[in-house]
Amino acid sequence: MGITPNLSVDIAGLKFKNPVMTASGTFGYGEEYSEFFDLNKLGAIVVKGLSAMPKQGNPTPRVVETPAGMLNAIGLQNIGVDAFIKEKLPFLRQFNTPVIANFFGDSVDEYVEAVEKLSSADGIHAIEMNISCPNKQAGWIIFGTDPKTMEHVVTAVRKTTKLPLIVKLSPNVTDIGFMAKVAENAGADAVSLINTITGMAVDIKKRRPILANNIGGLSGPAIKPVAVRMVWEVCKAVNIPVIGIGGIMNANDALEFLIAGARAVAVGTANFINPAVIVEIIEGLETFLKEEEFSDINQIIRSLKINS
Amino acid sequence: MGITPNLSVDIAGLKFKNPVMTASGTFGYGEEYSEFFDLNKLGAIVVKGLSAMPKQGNPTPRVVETPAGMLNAIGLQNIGVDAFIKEKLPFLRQFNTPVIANFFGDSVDEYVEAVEKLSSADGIHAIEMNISCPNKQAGWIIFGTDPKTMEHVVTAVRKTTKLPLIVKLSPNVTDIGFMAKVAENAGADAVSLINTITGMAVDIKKRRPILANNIGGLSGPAIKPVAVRMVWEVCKAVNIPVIGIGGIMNANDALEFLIAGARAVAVGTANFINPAVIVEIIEGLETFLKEEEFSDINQIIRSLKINS
Amino acid sequence: MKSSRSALSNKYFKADVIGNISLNEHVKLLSLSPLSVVKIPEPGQFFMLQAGSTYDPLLKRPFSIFGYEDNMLKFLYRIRGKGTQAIAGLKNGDTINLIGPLGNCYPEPQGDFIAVAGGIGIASLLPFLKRFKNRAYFFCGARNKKELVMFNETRVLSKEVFIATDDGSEGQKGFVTEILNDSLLVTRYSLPIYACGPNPMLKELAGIAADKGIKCYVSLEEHMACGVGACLGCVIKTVSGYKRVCKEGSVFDIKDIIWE
Amino acid sequence: MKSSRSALSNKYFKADVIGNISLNEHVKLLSLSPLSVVKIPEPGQFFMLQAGSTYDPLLKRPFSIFGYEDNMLKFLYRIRGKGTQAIAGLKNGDTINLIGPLGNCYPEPQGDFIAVAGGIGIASLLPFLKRFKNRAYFFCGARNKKELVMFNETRVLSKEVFIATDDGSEGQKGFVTEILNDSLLVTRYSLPIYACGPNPMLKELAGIAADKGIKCYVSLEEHMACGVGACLGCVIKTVSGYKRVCKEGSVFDIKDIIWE
Ligand SMILES: Cc1cc2nc3c(=O)[nH]c(=O)nc-3n(C[C@H](O)[C@H](O)[C@H](O)COP(=O)(O)OP(=O)(O)OC[C@H]3O[C@@H](n4cnc5c(N)ncnc54)[C@H](O)[C@@H]3O)c2cc1C
Ligand SMILES: Cc1cc2nc3c(=O)[nH]c(=O)nc-3n(C[C@H](O)[C@H](O)[C@H](O)COP(=O)(O)OP(=O)(O)OC[C@H]3O[C@@H](n4cnc5c(N)ncnc54)[C@H](O)[C@@H]3O)c2cc1C
Ligand SMILES: Cc1cc2nc3c(=O)[nH]c(=O)nc-3n(C[C@H](O)[C@H](O)[C@H](O)COP(=O)(O)O)c2cc1C
Ligand SMILES: Cc1cc2nc3c(=O)[nH]c(=O)nc-3n(C[C@H](O)[C@H](O)[C@H](O)COP(=O)(O)O)c2cc1C
Ligand code: FES
Ligand code: FES
Repeated sequence: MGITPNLSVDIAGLKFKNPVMTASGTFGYGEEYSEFFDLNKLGAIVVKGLSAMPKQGNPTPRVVETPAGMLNAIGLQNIGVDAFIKEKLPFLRQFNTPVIANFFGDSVDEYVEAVEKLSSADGIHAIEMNISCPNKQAGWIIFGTDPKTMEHVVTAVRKTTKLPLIVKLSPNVTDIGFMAKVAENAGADAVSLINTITGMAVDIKKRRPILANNIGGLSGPAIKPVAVRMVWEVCKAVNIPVIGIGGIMNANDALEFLIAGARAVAVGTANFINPAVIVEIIEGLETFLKEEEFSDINQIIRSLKINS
Repeated sequence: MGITPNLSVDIAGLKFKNPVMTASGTFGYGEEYSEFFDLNKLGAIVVKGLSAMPKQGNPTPRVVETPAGMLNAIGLQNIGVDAFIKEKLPFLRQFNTPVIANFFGDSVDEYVEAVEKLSSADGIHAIEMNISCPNKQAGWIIFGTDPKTMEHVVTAVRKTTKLPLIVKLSPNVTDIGFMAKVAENAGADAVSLINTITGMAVDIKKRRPILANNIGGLSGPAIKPVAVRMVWEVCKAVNIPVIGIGGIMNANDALEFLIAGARAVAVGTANFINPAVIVEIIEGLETFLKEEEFSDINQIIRSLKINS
Repeated sequence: MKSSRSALSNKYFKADVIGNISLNEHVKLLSLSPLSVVKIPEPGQFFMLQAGSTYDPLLKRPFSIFGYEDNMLKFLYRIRGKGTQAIAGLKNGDTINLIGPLGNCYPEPQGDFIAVAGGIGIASLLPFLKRFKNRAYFFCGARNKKELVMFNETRVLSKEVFIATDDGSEGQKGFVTEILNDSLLVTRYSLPIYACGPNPMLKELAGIAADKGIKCYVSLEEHMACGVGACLGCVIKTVSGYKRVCKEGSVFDIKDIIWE
Repeated sequence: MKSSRSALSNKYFKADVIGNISLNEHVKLLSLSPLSVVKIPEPGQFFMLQAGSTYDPLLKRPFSIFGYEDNMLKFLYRIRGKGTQAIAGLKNGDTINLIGPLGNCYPEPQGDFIAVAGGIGIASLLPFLKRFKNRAYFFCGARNKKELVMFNETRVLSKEVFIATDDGSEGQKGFVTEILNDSLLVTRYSLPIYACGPNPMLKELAGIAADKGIKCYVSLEEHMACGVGACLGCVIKTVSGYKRVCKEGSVFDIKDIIWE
């Protein structure tokens, strides 16, 4: 019981000191939370979604709380890859923590352009591809909800970069296991899931959607059961590592994902409620392993026994 | 302000005294809740899902609470259509409230068989078809998640009955508007949505899914934003009436659905927390209409103004 | 979740908290004063209690009626997860709503009987002992002395009290079913058994009852959503198929139960 | 959501409730005693306060620092929805966690100044009046006399107090911006304005400030998720693009704001 259990995991050739990362868009570019804890403690930092060009985002309201969750429609506001590399990456390079650049585009070309820029930068260890955004060249269909469109864009990105490529799956699909398989076949080194579930909240007095963007993405504890189920389905469908995301608020939640098959987890909305929650989760994992007498986190990953 | 506003709505040729019904599976066959309020007050009673033959259902645990929601895996336990007609329907006929028989099958034939029996019974005003169940004749694919399978079974049921046919859509799909359209084209008189979202909860000590069935359906306030969004999408896609379901706990929640386009709503999980919640919701709708100075509920149905 | 008056009835009602005291580290006693007329509960019945005032926790929680005198309802409960934590936080003057009385009740015993409580199972059995004063041989199991609650009350109400604790800090060391199994009350007098407690204890009892051919009624627990028989969430397997613990139970004849 | 010690810092900390008193039907004053050393807040800064102890409500709620003396933090708040309801339910001895101080602060005034508070906006401005005692002409708007809080305090701290209520039950009848617009302080002396209040009031002020060519700083409100600049949820439109209310604000030069 005295021995410190191993928390490190390998994903796509990278070693993470522990399996807990930040979820894109909930941790800025890391600076904001460095006041609250030592970013060296993180398994990885996944930064706010980047595009080739800066993006303004949506008008407000951009966020609204819902029961045990929140909707957001930030509209992917970001400073663009160039400014990120110049202004934010130097800060992140100080830490002994892998940096994962989340990125997106509204056309295949824009994805490729973003990746080209990211690939030549120093200090980016992996890239995470957000495909939950519309394709302006194909009637604004969401990349991540159509297998063909998704295959196309993942293939294009794969060709462009040697960086470990994580494809972040959308939950707004019929068969997420199949979508994961498509990503795997198109060259993804890992998949992460879930992104937010599309939702809406209505102001009944004004009889308008509360969010300026009408619809938004649901995150937080409310979606955890859906996320765990999807992670489990994806783990059965693919051979590449899976990063579990969705409503993780504490170590026990993280353990649900790990046991269901995730090699690592990312924590999003919980950061807003407790800016140092990730530190607590990492500590909690260690405590759990000790109490249950495991010496290595890899012993519990994918250890789920199915009821028959 | 003194005048009582009209709450009645028409769906598929039926008149409902108000737009609030029970959601299938959360109100038994009505008896249990008749101790708590006068069932005459209901817009309609939708009974627990029926199959041609009785069904045992799943082992326990069948329910588990999640943040602002619950997962259930009852396994569609029911007494079968025959016993329902003989033992339960006479009780329901006492009330001046339309009875909607929810039903399902695990093959097209079983759907048809159930509908044949239901169609000849006295006192059933409409039928609601649960398509969120697997097709044993097609690799256990869920009827409601595959357009072809769904079209086939809805068409078969449509041919079998003259009763108003409501198709209850599964939310576990990429494009629910499209699925609604398929149901409409196959002859549905109305659609209802959403059924539960598939989820999972893990017992981290036992490293097993908590539900004996491993996965279950998420319901309750947690899913409301997703349900409202889907109802809105479906209302844009079809011309038949839409019944909104998912996380409705009070009149304000019901109003979100009505404003988004639902002609009526059904209340599920909320019954468990407050056995007379539907009475409160009906009263709350009336109060809202008075306060906002509407004389008819139909004035607010589908009155959503979209932010541009 | 406030409720309008028109939604209330004699089985769904509001009550003011008039006491919520700790009996030990984990167990509290909640006293409620209903704001309207309530159906009188029978020993073995239960209520669904509101836990917290938001959607998390969402569902009501089932608790056996522990006391019902002078239009006051009492519940004895053990703090487990977030629902019981919310209830433990109730203060005098708070109002909650509840559903009940629900479920069946312990059948009336003919003559003397054995009552077996494991842990918080005492909550369900104490009103039964009270109803049939001085007719019970009461067997009580607990982890340790500290966890034994209602010690004096049961002594006054029973013919005799037998205690077993896991660590021997009170009564005999071991499981309550062990002392029961050896008791003359069972082996010689074949008194009927009424029991409430954790499942492993009840399973043991099922064996004893079958072995000795004596009647045994047990109050079962299952995860519940509605508490009124509507959701089919709380079933247990019996020789005649699944039965709802909240409706056909929670008290069952132990010989009907099929244990997993 | 309890927090382990290792997660705490001087900007994320726990505090004990040592007072939570009602000033009128809707407004309460919360006093907290932090359990560790806290960064000293400046007038205009805010904290994110835990609301309830479950996932519903989920997010923390932003509140301006109202008082910070003797290592005690005070917040003046209006009960609105479920978050403020949960906070209103806090009792002495309860512990909550909070993040802060956050955001920028009111820039230091040169000489005398005008302060304009609408409704609960007083919460943000009172510590500013205190810091620059006897230099403020304080304009205060409220629905009616009952809703006016901190009446005596502002009188002691300001050079002069002007009051407007919607119904005329105290001070002048009308909007506070109306009396301000006519005031010599604005028209003749062009004193800078510091304001906090509802958006319609601030929009009016924007017009007055532009008209009269005087400096005006306002503290803005937006729905917030993180409060620390990470989520980009709380932006407002400015002449130089979207700015985060929680980070670049909440205090802005009013001429930079683009009103919708
Ligand atoms: C008929 C009946 C009578 C009961 N009487 C009492 C009593 O008098 N005193 C007492 O202390 N306890 C009693 N229980 C058990 C009590 O209901 C649970 O301890 C309580 O629901 C736990 O809630 P929680 O949120 O604190 O725990 P959690 O474990 O967080 O609960 C999570 C979910 O599981 C359910 N759950 C957890 N444990 C149980 C359980 N043992 N039985 C049923 N559901 C459970 C909860 O209701 C909730 O939905 C009774 C249970 C039943 C079925
Ligand atoms: C920087 C700042 C300082 C503030 N200072 C104070 C103060 O000192 N005293 C005070 O009474 N109020 C203050 N407010 C407003 C206060 O935060 C809201 O009244 C409160 O969040 C409402 O929460 P609720 O759950 O009760 O209301 P609900 O309407 O139920 O809240 C739903 C959601 O909307 C958000 N929300 C609602 N109204 C506002 C609002 N006006 N501003 C921001 N978010 C809102 C909530 O945070 C929550 O996420 C301040 C707001 C900001 C941004
Ligand atoms: C405010 C906010 C902004 C987000 N921005 C992004 C983003 O830029 N790119 C992305 O891939 N996911 C984004 N997400 C999704 C999260 O990374 C995560 O997948 C989702 O929130 C579910 O996890 P959670 O429940 O822990 O928050 C965002 C989520 C939130 C709440
Ligand atoms: C315990 C339970 C049993 C259910 N059984 C059925 C069923 O038999 N047939 C069906 O179509 N839907 C069934 N549902 C789904 C509900 O009718 C409803 O669509 C869903 O719960 C969402 O609504 P809610 O959030 O208001 O509960 C069931 C839901 C629950 C919680
Ligand atoms: S709890 Fe719903 S049927 Fe028993
Ligand atoms: S609230 Fe998150 S950036 Fe301001």
